Amino acid sequence: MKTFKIGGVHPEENKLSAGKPIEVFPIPQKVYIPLSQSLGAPSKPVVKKGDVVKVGQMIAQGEGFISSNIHSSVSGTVVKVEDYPGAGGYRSPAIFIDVEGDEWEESIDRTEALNKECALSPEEIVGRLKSFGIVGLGGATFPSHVKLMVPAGKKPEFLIINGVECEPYLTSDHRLMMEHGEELMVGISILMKGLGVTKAFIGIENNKPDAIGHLSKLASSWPGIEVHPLKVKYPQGGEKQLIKALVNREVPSGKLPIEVGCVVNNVGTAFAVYEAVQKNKPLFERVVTVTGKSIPTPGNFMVRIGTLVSALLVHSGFSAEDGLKVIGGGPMMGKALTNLDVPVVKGTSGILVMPASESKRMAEQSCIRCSRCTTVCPMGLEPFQLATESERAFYELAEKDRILDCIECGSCHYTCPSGRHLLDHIRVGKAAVAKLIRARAAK
Amino acid sequence: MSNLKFFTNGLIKENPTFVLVLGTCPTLAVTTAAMNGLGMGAATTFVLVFSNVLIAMLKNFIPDKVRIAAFIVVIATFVTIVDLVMKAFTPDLYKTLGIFIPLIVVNCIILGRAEAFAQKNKVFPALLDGLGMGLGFTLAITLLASVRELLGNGSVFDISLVSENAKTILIFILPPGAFITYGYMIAVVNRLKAKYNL
Amino acid sequence: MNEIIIYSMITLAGLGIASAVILYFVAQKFKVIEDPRIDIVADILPGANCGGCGFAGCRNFAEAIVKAESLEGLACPVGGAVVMGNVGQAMGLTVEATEPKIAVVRCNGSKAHAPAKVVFDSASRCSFAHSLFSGESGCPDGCLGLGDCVVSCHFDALHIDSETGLPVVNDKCVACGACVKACPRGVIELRYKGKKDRRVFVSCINTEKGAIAKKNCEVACIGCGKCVKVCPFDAITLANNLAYIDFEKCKLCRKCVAECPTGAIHELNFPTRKEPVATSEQSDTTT
Amino acid sequence: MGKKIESNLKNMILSLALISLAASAALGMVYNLTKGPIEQASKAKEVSAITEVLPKFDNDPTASSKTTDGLTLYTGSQADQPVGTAIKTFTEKGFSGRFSLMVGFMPDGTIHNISVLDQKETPGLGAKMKEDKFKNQFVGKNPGAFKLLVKKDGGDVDAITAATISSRAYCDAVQKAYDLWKAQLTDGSSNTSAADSLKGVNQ
Amino acid sequence: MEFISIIIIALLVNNVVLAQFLGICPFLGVSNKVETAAGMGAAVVFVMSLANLVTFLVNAYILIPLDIEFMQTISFIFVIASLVQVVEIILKKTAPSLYQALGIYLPLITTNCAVLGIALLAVQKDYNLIMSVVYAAATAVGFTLAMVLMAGIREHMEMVGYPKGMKGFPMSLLIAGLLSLAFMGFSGMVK
Amino acid sequence: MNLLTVSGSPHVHADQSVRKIMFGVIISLIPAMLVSFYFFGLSAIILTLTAIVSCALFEFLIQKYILGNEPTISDGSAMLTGLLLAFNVPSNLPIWMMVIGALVSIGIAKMSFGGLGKNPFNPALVGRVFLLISFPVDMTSWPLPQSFSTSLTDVVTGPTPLGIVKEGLKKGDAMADLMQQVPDYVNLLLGNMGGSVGEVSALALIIGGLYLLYKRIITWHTPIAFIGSAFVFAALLNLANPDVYVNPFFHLVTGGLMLGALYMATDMVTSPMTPAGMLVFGAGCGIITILIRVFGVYPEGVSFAILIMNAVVPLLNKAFKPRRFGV
Repeated sequence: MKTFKIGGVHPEENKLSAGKPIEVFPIPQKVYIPLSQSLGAPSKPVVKKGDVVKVGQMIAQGEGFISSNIHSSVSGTVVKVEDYPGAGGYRSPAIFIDVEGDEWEESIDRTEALNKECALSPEEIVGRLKSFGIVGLGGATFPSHVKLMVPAGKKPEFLIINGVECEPYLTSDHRLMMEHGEELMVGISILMKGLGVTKAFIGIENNKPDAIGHLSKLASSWPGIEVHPLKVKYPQGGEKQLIKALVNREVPSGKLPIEVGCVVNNVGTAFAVYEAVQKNKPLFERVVTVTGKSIPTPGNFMVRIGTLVSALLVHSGFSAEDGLKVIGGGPMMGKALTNLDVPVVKGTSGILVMPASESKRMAEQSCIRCSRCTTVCPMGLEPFQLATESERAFYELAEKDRILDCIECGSCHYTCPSGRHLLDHIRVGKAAVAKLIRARAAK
Repeated sequence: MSNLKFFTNGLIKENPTFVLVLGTCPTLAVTTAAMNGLGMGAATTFVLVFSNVLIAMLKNFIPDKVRIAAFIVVIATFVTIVDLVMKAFTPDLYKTLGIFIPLIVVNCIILGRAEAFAQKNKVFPALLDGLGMGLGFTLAITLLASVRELLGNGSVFDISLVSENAKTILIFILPPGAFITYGYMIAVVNRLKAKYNL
Repeated sequence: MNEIIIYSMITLAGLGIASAVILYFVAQKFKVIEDPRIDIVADILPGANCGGCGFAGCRNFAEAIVKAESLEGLACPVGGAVVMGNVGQAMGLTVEATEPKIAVVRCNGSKAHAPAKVVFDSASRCSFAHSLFSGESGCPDGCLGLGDCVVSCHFDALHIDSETGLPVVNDKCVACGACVKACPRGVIELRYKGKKDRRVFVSCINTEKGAIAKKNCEVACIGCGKCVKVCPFDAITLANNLAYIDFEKCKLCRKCVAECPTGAIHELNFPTRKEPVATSEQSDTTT
Repeated sequence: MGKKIESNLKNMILSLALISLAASAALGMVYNLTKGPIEQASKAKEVSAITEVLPKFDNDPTASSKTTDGLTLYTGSQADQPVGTAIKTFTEKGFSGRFSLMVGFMPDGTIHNISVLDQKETPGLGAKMKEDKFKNQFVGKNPGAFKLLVKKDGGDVDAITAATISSRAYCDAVQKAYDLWKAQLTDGSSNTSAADSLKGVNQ
Repeated sequence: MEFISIIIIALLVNNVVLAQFLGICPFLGVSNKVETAAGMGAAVVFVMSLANLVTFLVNAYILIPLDIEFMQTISFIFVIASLVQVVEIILKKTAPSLYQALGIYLPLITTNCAVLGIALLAVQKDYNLIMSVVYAAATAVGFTLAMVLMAGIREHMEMVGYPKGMKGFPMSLLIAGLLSLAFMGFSGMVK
Repeated sequence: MNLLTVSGSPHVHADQSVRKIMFGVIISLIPAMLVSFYFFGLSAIILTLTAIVSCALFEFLIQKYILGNEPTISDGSAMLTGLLLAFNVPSNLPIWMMVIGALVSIGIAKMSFGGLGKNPFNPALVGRVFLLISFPVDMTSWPLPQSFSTSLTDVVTGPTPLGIVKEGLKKGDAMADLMQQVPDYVNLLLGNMGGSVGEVSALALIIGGLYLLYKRIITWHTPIAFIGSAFVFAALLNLANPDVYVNPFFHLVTGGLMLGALYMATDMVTSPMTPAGMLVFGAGCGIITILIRVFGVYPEGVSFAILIMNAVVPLLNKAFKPRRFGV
């Protein structure tokens, strides 16, 4: 079975909500829509206090090249545009909307009917993705239209669709593949058209045999689309690892996937592309897994952007207790929340609640040089070395040891028998090295 | 600096063996027995004192560019004298110390003192400095040698302190023991120095 | 004089003359022009070439000294402090006398003033915590208390007070600025040491609106501006909801200290005055 | 500090040459002075070693020494009667390489005594060869009958514990001395039969 | 065969630093980085071989014929010191890159007692010219080997950190001691 | 108030700890331990206990009173060192020597460098070689095995099979005669021969080694390279002259080769970080072992070989980096 070659770990899968169909989450009373939801510059608000907005109406515009539009997820009145704390507790500008009813933009096709035919030209597809605020839904929230605009001199050969969902606990992509397989195929074909490629590979880990079976059946009627089961191994969802697993090419250090002729998109993104292109629906809701061993009823929900995490948790029967860790995303790469009143954004794939017993870190001991971190590092780095180098501020050495290649998958920390906070140190080092390089470039 | 200070400087504050860590080769090589340490120390002290004095006397007659060469000649002369004298009158000790007698020439302590002290000072301070440094060196290596001899051979100055059949820890009079003992002694001296603020 | 003496004299003198001549001519022929200061410094150094300094020889060490900007970390074990002093003189590397400064911690968000709202369970580095979240107290600007400044200090002049969770500067501080660079939040500032170590400063750098700042920390500067009005020397400015006292203008009159409603302005090492002031325990005590 | 003379070629050569001359003159003198004592010291050492391994003698054995293959043979006599032969022998097979012994033979080939001249064997192990406990097993033995091999190798010598190599080397050195002693009998006089008879014992 | 035995003894069995205690100063002083240690080692190989060549000639054609062998020490050190300086000056001018790589270690070599020590030992051992030079080269390679191993471990220790009390010389000496311990395994390898 | 916990990712951890690794190794040594208790009796038990207790005690004392750290003896590493040290000495070694060995292992080879994970040389081997050089007599008189004996005094000592062969060859005995004097291969495998406490039974050690491999505490690289290179080198010598160089299989099952290859050379702290480095490391160990066994003065070279290669590890780590992705 295919997989990537260097490193990798296999954490307990804990897919508690795998069997739970996607439920439409009730529309909240108020939403807080942050202006910075994708990689790149924050978007600029185009509504002001007192404006009445409809579902799907653009409320903020992306200005830079790597930036995207933001649309209202509800209908109602804009209360204000002000700073609101995000996951880390830092405040950033957000649009506050009081909800009144559920009135959608007329242009949006709200029928269930599957629309297979796409008459748009590749340029039009790119334009549509840009104006409808489609971003990568795998977590990195890279604006999708940018991915389709291949730089001059590069030629895309393969579209890679990421259905790996290698993070433990998360099941949103899995459910999406099960319930919206046909839309997914259309979305993929649109992306292929936008890119001008004839081959698309869907990579799905072997722990989702139902999804593999379902999509394989569908794909047989779509020329050029192939489904590949992959061995269960974290971090297979990392784009470099996925490309390696599916087409056996290695993205060179410091380069993008297009360097080896690949463009990677998440299944969630492909679904959003379908909705944007075929149904005129901007990205204002997404599937979010609410899960964790402390949650009585884990599930998958279609949630409007801007809904508060606390609302999701309450809906799932959550009760607060000391030492809990609430994570936006999966346990390997997700971000711990400092505050439960943070809104769901485009990049929120799941909300995971972990009890202290599961997430409390063990006491740090000295490194015993067991080389496990080196063995599991999917980028072939030496995390123990990088961590020491950044701990002791040997940043030039860390740069030479390619600290910037780290994809922060956390496999090193996960596997370290001494419980060393390797990734934490490496992150510090990465920031310092990046600063060093910028300073050098400025000279 | 008073004259006394010139003398005590080498004993403790700038002890060549434990603080400056100079002249390590003989320090490690000949310290298998306390007697050897004493002999080596005496030979070194002799050379140190006389070369310091002579260089302090000659300092103005030596052009800078050849001063190192000149110092080496002076030092080598005294070393050869020691070498010959020991060969004649203490042949057994001479045999044990072996190559390290002629190698006093390249002992950093001597050239170092010549450069750092003798060529900048008058004869008497140079004498005291040489004496202090030499004694500091002698004491230190004798101490090191005593420890090694005691642990490795059960004796100090060839006076057996343990019974005939007692087993001693041979490694201390072999090369690894030299390095290890010397290393720990410096660590201890550092600690004491820090504690008593010397 | 027997022949042994004659032979040895001839041999050694011959060797001496030969090597002197060879050296002289080789040196002339292969002369390389270098920074003349290297020679000067090399002359001061003992020339024992023992390698004790960590360099390959005295000349190499001299080159390092000439290249280096300060003598920090460079020491000659043979020559000791005297030689290094002379080297310093020759290089002109003496520190100019200026008004002495000291590191000042501009945050008073102790565990009591700014209680923790979350628990941090990760590598204890401020730089990392700063990039991860706003801190246990929720104040996005305040001290994180994980001691990056302490690690950066070579002079043992800083430690974290276990009670307040804030760094404390002692008089070993030489105002080198390492901690200022190390603090990811810019909490530490170099300010005039002041007469008799007396200093007045705003012990807060939070720029959030008053109400928000106050929610996280009861001694935050809320940007009310009362101090600006009361200051007779125009030493205080207000920007981004935050007051700042210019230490070059401040005359240490302490009017602002009395005026501040949250106790964000600190005075240090003044005699106690008659009426109690609203300052609580001080994080920056100079002992 | 007084005035220093300049570093020009003339001064450089002059001062170096002068210092060299003075130094070498001093050295030559010291050499001449110590030459005698050095020779005496080494001779004294040799004589004392010979004295140790031979019965009382009154001649100067160093005067009539013979050196073959690095082995030196000294004959001691009391009132012109030979009392024994001392042989300075060596081996390269020591743990730390070469060491040398002085072996004293009685006129009948019996070992009278052995002394260790200089050795660098491991202290506490090989260096124990100097001790009586080891040496005494050779005293009074005739190598013609006493097999100069350690017991491990099928000989008669009890090796020093954990220092078989040194013990073997010691035997090797003594054997060499014995071989020389025998050879000296053979070509020294017409007494070939004595050597033959000894050979017989040896087999 | 004799050469192989000389080489193995000089390189491993009687390692100049770890068993004979020659050249300890640079061994402790310049072994903090592997690259530096290797550079120093290369310079020592070069100078030591050259020095043994020259001192052999001085000894065989001047000192022995004149019967003034007691002058060995003084004339050898003289020759070595001048040699090192000449080599240094010439290298600096003619091959600056090589000088950068090796030359900076040259001044240290004058007082590297291994150079003088090996020259004297070669005379004591009655080696002929070629054997003497081979012996010097092998010894110097042994010196380099010990230096590079030492430097590798010291770099490692600097990276992982170690107790304050062992900082500096104690740590270096301890590492040297354990290296010497390990090298005792080679003892008696060649007779 | 319910405080949330915040940390950087990842938020889960594999079920791994230093302690698990250390005790895993200790468990894997149990078969060899039982064999040694059977053959060497009560003295082996006492010696092993002494070593373990004194190593743990020294570690505790040094951490508490000299370094001023929080003692970490519960991680089991000191006990493992003690166990391995005991395995590397003859069972009749005087107890006080064992204590000195423990002090050297822990005090010099481990704590002087800062403790667990920092020591460049394997502590148990440093202790062992220190003892071997210091007390060559006691360290080289091996009791001959007998079925479980409680006697502490009248043990019969004799040479190890390696010693028999080495001495015999020196003496000039024929190889065939010598092979008569050593136990047959079945007994060699079982460990019915003279030797250090834990090294005799190749079979028990291999069983433990397989457990370690199964538990993924060690990888195959070092042991295979070690054993393989020793075998190949010995075989080449044997092919060149079977009268002088013993059968390569003999080398594998005698002495401390198995113990060294499976337990000492695989010590994580003192071995390379990458598979390529481990292969070179293991090969170096194997070749030096045979070199010392065949040409050196010591009949056994495993300890020295590993210590020498320990010294090379930092250089190997510099030379052999893991295979980088995308380079």
